[in-house]
Amino acid sequence: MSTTAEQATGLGAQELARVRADFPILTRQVNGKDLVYLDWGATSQKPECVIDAEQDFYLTTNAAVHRGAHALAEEATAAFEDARAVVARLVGVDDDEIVWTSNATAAINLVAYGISNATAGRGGAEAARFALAPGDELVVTELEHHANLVPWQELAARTGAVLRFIPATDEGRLDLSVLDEVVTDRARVVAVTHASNVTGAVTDLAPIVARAHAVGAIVVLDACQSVPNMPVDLHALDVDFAAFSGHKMLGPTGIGVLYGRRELLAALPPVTTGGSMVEIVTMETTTYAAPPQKFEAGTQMVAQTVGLRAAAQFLDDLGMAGVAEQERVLTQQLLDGLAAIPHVRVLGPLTATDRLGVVAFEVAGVHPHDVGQVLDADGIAVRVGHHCAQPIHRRLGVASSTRASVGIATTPQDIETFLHALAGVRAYFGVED
Amino acid sequence: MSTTAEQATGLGAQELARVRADFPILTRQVNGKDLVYLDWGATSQKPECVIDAEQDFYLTTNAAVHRGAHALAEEATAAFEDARAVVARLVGVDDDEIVWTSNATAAINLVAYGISNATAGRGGAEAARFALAPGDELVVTELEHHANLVPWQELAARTGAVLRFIPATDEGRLDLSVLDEVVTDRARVVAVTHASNVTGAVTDLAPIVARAHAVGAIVVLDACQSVPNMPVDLHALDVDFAAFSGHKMLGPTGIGVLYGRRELLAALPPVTTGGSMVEIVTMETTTYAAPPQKFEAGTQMVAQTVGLRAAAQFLDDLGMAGVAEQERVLTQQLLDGLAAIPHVRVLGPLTATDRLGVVAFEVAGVHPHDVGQVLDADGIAVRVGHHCAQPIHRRLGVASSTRASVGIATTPQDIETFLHALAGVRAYFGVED
Amino acid sequence: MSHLEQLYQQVILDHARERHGEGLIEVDGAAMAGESFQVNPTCGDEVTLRLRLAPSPDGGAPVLEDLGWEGVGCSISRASLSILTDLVVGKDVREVDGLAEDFRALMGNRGVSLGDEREDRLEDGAALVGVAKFPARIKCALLGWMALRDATAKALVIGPS
Amino acid sequence: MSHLEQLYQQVILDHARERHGEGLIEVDGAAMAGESFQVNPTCGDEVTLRLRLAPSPDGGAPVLEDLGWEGVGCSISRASLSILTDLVVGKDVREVDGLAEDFRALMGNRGVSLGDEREDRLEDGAALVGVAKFPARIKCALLGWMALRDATAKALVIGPS
Ligand SMILES: Cc1ncc(COP(=O)(O)O)c(C=O)c1O
Ligand SMILES: Cc1ncc(COP(=O)(O)O)c(C=O)c1O
Ligand code: FES
Ligand code: FES
Repeated sequence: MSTTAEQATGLGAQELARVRADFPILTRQVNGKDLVYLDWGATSQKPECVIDAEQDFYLTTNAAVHRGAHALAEEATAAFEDARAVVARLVGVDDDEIVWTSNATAAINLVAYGISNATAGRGGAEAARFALAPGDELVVTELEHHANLVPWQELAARTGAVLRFIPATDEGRLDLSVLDEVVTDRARVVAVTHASNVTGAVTDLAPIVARAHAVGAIVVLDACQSVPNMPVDLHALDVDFAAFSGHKMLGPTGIGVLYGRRELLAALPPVTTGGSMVEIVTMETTTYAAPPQKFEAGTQMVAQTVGLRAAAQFLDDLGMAGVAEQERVLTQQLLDGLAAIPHVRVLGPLTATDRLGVVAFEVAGVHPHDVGQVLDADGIAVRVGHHCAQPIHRRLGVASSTRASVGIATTPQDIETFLHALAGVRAYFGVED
Repeated sequence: MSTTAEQATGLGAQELARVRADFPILTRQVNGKDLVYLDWGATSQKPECVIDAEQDFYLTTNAAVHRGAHALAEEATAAFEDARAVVARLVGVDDDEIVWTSNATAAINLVAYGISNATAGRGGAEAARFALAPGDELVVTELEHHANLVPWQELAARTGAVLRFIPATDEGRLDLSVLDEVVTDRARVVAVTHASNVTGAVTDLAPIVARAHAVGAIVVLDACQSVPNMPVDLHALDVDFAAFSGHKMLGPTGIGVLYGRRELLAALPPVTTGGSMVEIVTMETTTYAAPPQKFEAGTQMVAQTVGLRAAAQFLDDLGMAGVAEQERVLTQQLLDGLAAIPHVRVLGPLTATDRLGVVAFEVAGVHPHDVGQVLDADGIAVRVGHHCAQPIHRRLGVASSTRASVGIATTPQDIETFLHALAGVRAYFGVED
Repeated sequence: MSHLEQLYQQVILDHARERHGEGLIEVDGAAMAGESFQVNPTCGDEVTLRLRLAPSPDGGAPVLEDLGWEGVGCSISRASLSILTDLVVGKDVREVDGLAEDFRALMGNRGVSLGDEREDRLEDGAALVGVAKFPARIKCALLGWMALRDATAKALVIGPS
Repeated sequence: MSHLEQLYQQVILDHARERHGEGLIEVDGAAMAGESFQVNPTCGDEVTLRLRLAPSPDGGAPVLEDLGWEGVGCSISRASLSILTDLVVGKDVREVDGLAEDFRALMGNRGVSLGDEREDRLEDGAALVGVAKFPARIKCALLGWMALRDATAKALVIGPS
């Protein structure tokens, strides 16, 4: 356990080597080269403790939760609820404010469909606060991942609400100069990312949350990129809902998290319905359990909650402040290195302040997929394409990009290897200097 | 690999012993006794090959699928799509008719919300075939699990459609004598279980499917209990949609399957929206990919698909006809044994013909949870409660029941141990004979 | 005591068989009466509890004059209701609140005693100490107490007529 | 040949740089013309392809008189479009169909040759054989061919005026 002072200096070479050794996949060879994994922003690799936790669950405890009279079922239920508590603690909220979902996308859709159902009159009187009237406004931003954009487009289309957006600057940050203009008193939802998965920009949330609440809108935070890479205290941020994914924070695939302020979860109508989220079911009608169960229909991803618990504990043990500082240094190294390669343009801020280590860039004259393919031949894994964020790409004048993203086990050497390989890409394709 | 002739006689003691040895958890002790797991109907235990497949994926291949230019991403994508093919083959359908979901409940909800969205005008002209008008009818049955009942209640409430149901008989089967009366030409959906998770009754689907199609309704099959326990050929059954869960068929938690007839999946509007299911996204509007991707928003449960692939392969290697025969013999043993214990009443058919080995029963004068608790003290895991099927319990005159359910690794000895312990339960609570 | 006997102590089995307070009481329109319907979502079991308060003779907190209940449930939930009936009838609502708090504490204590003084106050209720070792059963034991709290609150809102 | 060189053969890199057929052609209202817009959903890249058919002089299948395309895409998709342009212009639609089928077969063949005869017919297109070893790139190579099929179908529906 690091003290805060130690954390502020990152992990240190020795601790980093120890952390890296926890990730078995990083010893893999790809195309005859050592794997250099710089695609953490798409999905993280898993430390052994996470893989083991899930495996142990299947080997010793597996059972349906919240249902059985038998010992396995009780142990499984305890593990399931303990996971909720550990994840809640990592992001500064209460246990019963955490709803398990299959990924962050599902978490955001849950809120959008909950509002939809409230608009259709479901959920009784308490749910009326969510009901939309035609002309009500849903605000998103030009930086959003499709996961925090398309569900709101669809909600608007279903309800007659109007979609508005906060534009991005040339630097790939939100242009908050127009905040008050875009977030009017017709705004009911402000859906905003905590950090862009393209430009890495960390959002200055305080003014947005203040404005949203001043006009009576709820704030839905996309915390997919922030939770794995920096300290996040959702209560302190004062957002109303937040979504993040297990697989990006060292956890298993197949699990995501929705945070909801307690009274909002209580008032929001259920979305997915079925077993384990009801009280009384007749052929005609059904009454629902309290949150979080109300939103967790059917058999849950129990083994994955146990894996995610181990991941959250792993991060908490390292200390998120230390993780953030560690990655900040690597991000600066990456930005400096890219700045030194001719004909490479970074999409997003050029310094690592208020910026995460997801670094997308354009190589003049070479398509991102071709860039990625050449890097892959050297064992370097980066992401290519629009990263599920077409609007910000369009805004920055490109259709797609190559993206290198750092994670908890990234080393300075990884970045050197990447920069070296990248420097040769244009020559490979015979693009003139 | 058994031949068909061998399959028809079940697995045989030696093969059963070999199969059982594949399940590490079954060597566990509970309360000082050997675990007797008779809760397969709630969730199955996992053979080692399933646990290993998922673990190997994390150790060697983990990456985001359908996105990367890099080797891990390509390998992960291949594994992900190969899993789809293996699961499709197990249930007799084509790869692109299989949609991954988080569980069966989510799969059924996907269809209900797809219809809802079509009714709200989403999905363009092709989707109009799903749109409901007030007075249109949704037909369910009194045997349904809440997962195949509540979503249709909610769909009715959202759209003004009317819910009707096929009642159950005293024996716990569907009363098909009223089929034509209940399924009228206003019927748009007939949602029916392939096998009840309370009475074990296997549904005689042919007349239901014929009637539904004759009146222009689609059939949504709940195949949760059938797929793990008997041969299922969804094309031959001619149903339109079907749902089942990975965790009940030896696979991981956190994964379910929706089957949809190709042209219906093409016409149904998307439900969960976000990344990886789009074509072109602007700030204003979005076009969607073809199925199955259209329904798989965000990062999928990739490791779980790999685990489920191993499970489906395991079942296919054993041969589902042999599995069914194996379990039929055990079910008859169970039914005979229960019939011999005074004051025990089985809910459901009393012979193992057209009946699965989920056997719910009432012990006169002892609450199911107390029954289960006493069995647990002997290491015997059964399920107690309403098993997420309150209506059929109410129909059969009880609020809840105790349920023993057999699976692929259940032995005749397991059943003897259970019957012996059950015989002592009433005496434990001092209930007079 | 075996694991199982810690749950099913004899006094609990007795209460589950010979239940006190079963059957709803009549409340005339004039009384401070309250009724609560509670469901245990895990099992679907239900209880309806109806009670009548009376103004305190000495101007203090109202007194729980009578209660009755009916429902479906396991031996633990029924024994708990039976024991609760014995405990609270005739006490004033402040005392009842204290007992409820003690009982909730007992259920949260993982099977460890709360000490003689508090357990003595709970009378037969102390025998439910073992329930706290069976997390799935804690809701069973608390179901009646939840109904009691809710019904009391309702009776107090209506107030004396 | 290294793994990577199997994908990026020199003739492909050349076509990606010196692209044939880039730029949409003009089609006058009277012609059998067709246009198709295709997106590769994996990457978001797009192509628009426009073509003009002419009735066969000898009464056989119509002839693909001219085509042009524009779009954004990787070297593989652009090279494939350039090669396609060379291959199909001047052939009748039945021949074009055969070539498209050959090309699709090549992409499904995991990098194995289709044999000299079929590959000779594909001319420079045979150099794309290595693409089939890179599953993520197969769609890149096929994008133009999908647009070609779609545009041809549209032109045939309209028919000669
Ligand atoms: C018949 C039936 N339908 C639906 C379900 C729901 O499956 P899941 O909880 O995996 O979504 C179950 C199992 O709980 C079941 O037995
Ligand atoms: C910023 C952001 N939001 C949302 C998502 C969607 O997460 P998931 O695909 O796990 O649902 C991602 C990752 O893909 C992301 O980076
Ligand atoms: S099992 Fe339902 S109240 Fe105890
Ligand atoms: S990467 Fe988009 S077409 Fe090749």
